[in-house]
Amino acid sequence: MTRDLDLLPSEEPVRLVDPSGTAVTGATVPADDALLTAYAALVVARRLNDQASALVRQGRLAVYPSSHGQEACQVAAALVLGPEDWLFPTYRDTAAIVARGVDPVEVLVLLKGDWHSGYDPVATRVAPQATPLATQLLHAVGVAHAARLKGEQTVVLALCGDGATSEGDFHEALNFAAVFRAPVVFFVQNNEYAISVPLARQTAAPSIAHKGVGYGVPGERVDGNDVAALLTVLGAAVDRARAGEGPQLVEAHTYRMQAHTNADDASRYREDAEVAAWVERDPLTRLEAYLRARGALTDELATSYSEAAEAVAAHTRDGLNRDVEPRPDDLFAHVYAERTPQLAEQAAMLADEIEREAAL
Amino acid sequence: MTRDLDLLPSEEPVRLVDPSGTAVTGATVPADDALLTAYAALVVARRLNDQASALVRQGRLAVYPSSHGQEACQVAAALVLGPEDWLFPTYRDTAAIVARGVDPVEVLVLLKGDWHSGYDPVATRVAPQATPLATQLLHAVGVAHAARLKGEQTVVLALCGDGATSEGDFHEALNFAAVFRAPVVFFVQNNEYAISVPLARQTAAPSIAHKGVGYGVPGERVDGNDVAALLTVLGAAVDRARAGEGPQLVEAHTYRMQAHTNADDASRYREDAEVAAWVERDPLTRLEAYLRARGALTDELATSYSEAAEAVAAHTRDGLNRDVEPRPDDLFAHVYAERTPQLAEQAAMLADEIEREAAL
Amino acid sequence: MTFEKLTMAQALNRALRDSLAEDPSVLVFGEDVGPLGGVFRITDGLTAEFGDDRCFDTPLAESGIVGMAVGLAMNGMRPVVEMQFDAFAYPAFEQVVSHVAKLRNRTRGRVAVPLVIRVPYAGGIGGVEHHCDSSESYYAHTPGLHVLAPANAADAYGLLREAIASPDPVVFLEPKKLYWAKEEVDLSRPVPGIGRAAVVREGTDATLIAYGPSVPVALDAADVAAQEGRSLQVVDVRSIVPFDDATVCEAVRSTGRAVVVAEAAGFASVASEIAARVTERCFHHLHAPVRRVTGFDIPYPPPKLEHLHLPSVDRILDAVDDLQWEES
Amino acid sequence: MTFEKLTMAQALNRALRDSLAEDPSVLVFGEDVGPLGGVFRITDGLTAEFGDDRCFDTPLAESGIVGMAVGLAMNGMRPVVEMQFDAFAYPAFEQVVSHVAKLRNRTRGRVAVPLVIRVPYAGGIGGVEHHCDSSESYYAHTPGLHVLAPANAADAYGLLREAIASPDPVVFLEPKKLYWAKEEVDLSRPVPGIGRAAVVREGTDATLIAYGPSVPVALDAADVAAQEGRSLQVVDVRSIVPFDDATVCEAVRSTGRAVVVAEAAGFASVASEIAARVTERCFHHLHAPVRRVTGFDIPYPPPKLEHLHLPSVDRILDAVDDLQWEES
Ligand SMILES: Cc1ncc(C[n+]2csc(CCOP(=O)(O)OP(=O)(O)O)c2C)c(N)n1
Ligand SMILES: Cc1ncc(C[n+]2csc(CCOP(=O)(O)OP(=O)(O)O)c2C)c(N)n1
Ligand SMILES: [Mg+2]
Ligand SMILES: [Mg+2]
Repeated sequence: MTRDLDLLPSEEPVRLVDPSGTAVTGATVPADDALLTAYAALVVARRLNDQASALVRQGRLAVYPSSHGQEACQVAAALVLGPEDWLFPTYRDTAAIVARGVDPVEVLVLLKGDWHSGYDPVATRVAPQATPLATQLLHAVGVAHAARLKGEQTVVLALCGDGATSEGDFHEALNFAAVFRAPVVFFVQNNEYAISVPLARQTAAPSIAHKGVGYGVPGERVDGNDVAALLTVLGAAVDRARAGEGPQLVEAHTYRMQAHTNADDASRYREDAEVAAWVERDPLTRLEAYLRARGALTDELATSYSEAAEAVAAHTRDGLNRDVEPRPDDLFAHVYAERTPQLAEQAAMLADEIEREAAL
Repeated sequence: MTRDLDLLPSEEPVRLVDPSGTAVTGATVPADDALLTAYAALVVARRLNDQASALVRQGRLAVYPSSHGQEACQVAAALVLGPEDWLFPTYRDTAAIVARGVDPVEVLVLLKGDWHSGYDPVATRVAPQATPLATQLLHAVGVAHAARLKGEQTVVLALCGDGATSEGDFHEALNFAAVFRAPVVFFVQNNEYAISVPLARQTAAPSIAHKGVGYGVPGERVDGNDVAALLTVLGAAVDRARAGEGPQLVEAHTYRMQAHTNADDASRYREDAEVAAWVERDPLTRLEAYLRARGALTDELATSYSEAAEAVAAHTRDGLNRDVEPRPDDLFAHVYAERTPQLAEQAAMLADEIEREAAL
Repeated sequence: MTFEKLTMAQALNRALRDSLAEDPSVLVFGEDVGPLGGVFRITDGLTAEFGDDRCFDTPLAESGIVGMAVGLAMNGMRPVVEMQFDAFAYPAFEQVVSHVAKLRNRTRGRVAVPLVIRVPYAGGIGGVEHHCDSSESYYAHTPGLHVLAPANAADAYGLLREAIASPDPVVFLEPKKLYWAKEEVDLSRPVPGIGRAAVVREGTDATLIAYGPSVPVALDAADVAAQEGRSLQVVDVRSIVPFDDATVCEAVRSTGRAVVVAEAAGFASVASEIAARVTERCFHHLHAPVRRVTGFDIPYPPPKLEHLHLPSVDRILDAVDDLQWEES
Repeated sequence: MTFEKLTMAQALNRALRDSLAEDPSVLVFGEDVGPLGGVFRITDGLTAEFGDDRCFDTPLAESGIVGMAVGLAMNGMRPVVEMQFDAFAYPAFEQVVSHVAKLRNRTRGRVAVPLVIRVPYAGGIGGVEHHCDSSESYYAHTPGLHVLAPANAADAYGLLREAIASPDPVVFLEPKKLYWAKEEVDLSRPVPGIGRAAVVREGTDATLIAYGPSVPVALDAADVAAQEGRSLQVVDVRSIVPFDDATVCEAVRSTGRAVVVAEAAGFASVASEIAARVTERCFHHLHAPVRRVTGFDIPYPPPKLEHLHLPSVDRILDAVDDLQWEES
């Protein structure tokens, strides 16, 4: 009976680089090249989070759930995937989608309010950002199972938060994935809060990673602000899934540095001191320190990364500042492949209203 | 980090008396008195299962999901509870409800088709038999939490099957119970099948009891055909819950000896040989052998138990053979505390139809 | 033309088999649909014939079934899932409403959701609670779904084939009480498609509008009415969404009187919709308000009382009698 | 009489507070309703005042919230649960339909389910998808539930108090877009109870029938119509189930013309029901078919397009114009 123990997570979250930027004794840290790529993406992600938050203040975005502080998770989730793999993000994972290569202006269409989703999920292999919590995990299982049936080597990485693990769909998704050995990596960003609700009110489990064993799914936990550890643990999970060994559950311990969204007031439910303690574990400064100590990250490189991030921010700003003329007929065009007679009637009524309005 | 290991079940299901009726070496078997009470209840449960199945064949019951083979679970679930405790049964747990003291004629109202439920849940402290799988587990948590809020020592024992553990509500119920430390014992009768679907298609977990740790709930497994073990394990779980230490998950390994219901054809999905192997593990013969070997069960006692069981069967038969005149107004009487104008109108229409019909 | 005697259950089984054979992307799954062939045997023999990859049992979780189907559809498959009974589809409600119905629209048509959710539905079979719900109104009210309800074996076959081939999600409601009625059918003969109602009995005095399990009751009512000298037309709606306004309204205009018949509780139901839209469109042709004969606004009754709840021939004829004949 | 300026949000908060203070069996719980006070602050301050046993956060699972509420109600409590947004109540659909609505009936009245499910609902707030659904028709079609939708602060207070005290389960729909409108109200003055509609504006030419977020729009339309010389009566339905046929029909009979206004997609909706039942009951008083001004049969649109979808003053007046004035 070792089988169940194999499925339990390690006693402490996997960590390769400590908060001061020093490699943990005995750790096999990914190569500098890989970490530089990750670092560049981290800088973009952080800049994007700040930019998007600014755009909310400027009224160009309706709302933005920032992943500030969680950028290591965001970046790692994207970097461990190959081009044929699929990513299933939530509303909080804008930075992950951008790290996967999708245009932030398209990603932010949802939060700008022009349409429900802006990018092409099939072309980008990124599902629309999911709002109904945990529902997307089942879609991920379906996409993965389809790939298996077609004999493709696709792996699906599905994201959710700590709060979402309480939903029934989380349970059903892990169970279906395990029973069908679907190549899915379930990646939970445990940022300690679901809006205002702290983890202790969410679960009494020793950890979220402990939820795996109940499905026969190995659970692992990792320092969510250590991109080296994330790349290693998630990378291994992706490899394992690709090799046909089934799904895995990975829990990252991280922290939501800002309020749930700009509409939220975090002072109502948590202390500033708690937030401050996490500043020291920031994923960017940690990796920067590590790479600088190794001499891999030079000032020159750092500047070029910042410039690239600025370019992304500028592109995002420009895109979001452009008003897109809403097309009323869009309301009816995509409900079905062909519009029903009822929708045709309703569209005609609206067109007539608009025409009469214009004639005034 | 021993905490998670404490939550895992024992390596093998707890067994105190082996299939031949011999106490396992070193086992603390419950006292003979308690086991004689259990045995008497087992005899009633078996007889009731047979009687109900016969009533289906005779057209007096619409359907009957028999717990034949699972009687040890049924009986133990009832016997470990005190009068103020609550039982939350499913459609398969008629025998458990009867073992708790409810009149079988009232219990079988559902399957006879007179009404949706026949007994008084508040008076009997037995919830209506639940059909939508796993939904009742959440009600159990609510009842338990209410008791806690009122400062009562009530424990709630909630039953479900192996299949039901796949539903989202199972997940949510265990999680809510754990977070609120509600005094609920979740008792899963793993009878190897959900209708036709074998356990292997239901879950890839090492065992169902392994699902506990993911909620911080201790999981235990027990030989479901060993009433001595069941009384001990469930009894301990009830005591623990009553002491305020929170919920527990208990999985009993048992077997559904008959088809899902009389409407099912088990030959389509399982071999007779598989069923035959379980005959040897029958809960009644095992306990009988144990008690006879100890001299506790005499022929005289056995006869009196059989007679008592016959009396229950006869009472059940008589009750089920009585036709109850359906009362049309019942359709409208209990939808709300007071009927709405709409229902009053509809009831009047029906009454008028019936009157006109009668006048013909 | 090759007529054969088939039950609706057999016709549905044939539709699944033919679709599986024709299109390798079709998958059939759900609870007990594999070796058992489904509790109603609609999937009988499919796992044996097509293998466990094409027709398979899942863990027992309806949200899981529908949610996984969404993902399969996103990645090129055409899932056909079975909900074991009407009321056991409710755990999947969020997946149906928030994803199945909306994913195409959400993605501006980039992601289609060609899946079918088969729901054995409605009552009249002496089933206990949760086994007899008429849940069509929940789906019909949800934009993005097609909702079909066949009333005979030929339609069951033809509509299910079309539903599986459709690029849009379809909730396919199978009237349980009609599963076992044998009919002479020619499956090779096309039936009217999705979005088409059918006049299944001509008549001149009033129009009965029904679908699914209520169609045979309406036809029986028309038989009895004919003996009493009243000529009732019967329209089988077949496709609740999209709704065939043209056929239904033409029928009602031809008689000037209408009764909608449906098993579901009447309040805020498909029957309400039909009554409202027929009235909107045919107001000046109507001699009397459109009447509804529906289930009462109560939970589905236990077996011994269901006959009082279900639309009956007598109740339909009472409603027809109420259509203010004296005034015309 | 003590008038004060309150928003609907404040009135709801007051109702919860007063109910908690008055009856120790009242419990308030859900997602973020504790220290945060709910994302709309409806439960603001309640945990501080009454403690975490009386107003508390739960794990994030709506079926869990409603299912636990059922159990609490079975054991003597009066749970008031919050679904964070309309579309996030769907995971609880099975619990609502199969248990909340049916438990009293199932047990012949031995088990009551005195619970309230509060649902911030409907649109008009620039919310992204899943945050603006008008889900009332799903509940209204489900026998065993009461369904209320206040349109002003006084009704919000009075109806919520009554809902909490009611022995029956209530789905309490709170129009999000009206949360922040300030009104002069006297909370000590009783409002019409559950099951009662209200004529909120007198008028003689036609009747607008609306509820929840559509009531202010209907009132605005009546204002504009008045300037154009047409006198529109406005009925606020308030209680969708039970429905106040008497008040609504008396109103419609008085004008002979009616338009139903509701945000939800029109097909098989509460608006369909109102149109159908008003027609059944007032047919010979009607000069024109009852018109419906509803949301289109589409998923709720993104913020930039929602204004085109929602019933507007102009669309209501167009419908009124259509009521065949020339013929009367
Ligand atoms: C089914 C459902 N219920 C409620 C919500 C409202 N809601 C949006 S985000 C959120 C908190 C989610 O917390 P978590 O899963 O930890 O993710 P995080 O926001 O922290 O990234 C809630 C309750 C929702 N989107 N979906
Ligand atoms: C939500 C829901 N889905 C489906 C069903 C139909 N159904 C009734 S019993 C059953 C199998 C249950 O298996 P299990 O939980 O193992 O209990 P057992 O019948 O073996 O005692 C199924 C699928 C149901 N009752 N409820
Ligand atoms: Mg979180
Ligand atoms: Mg079982």
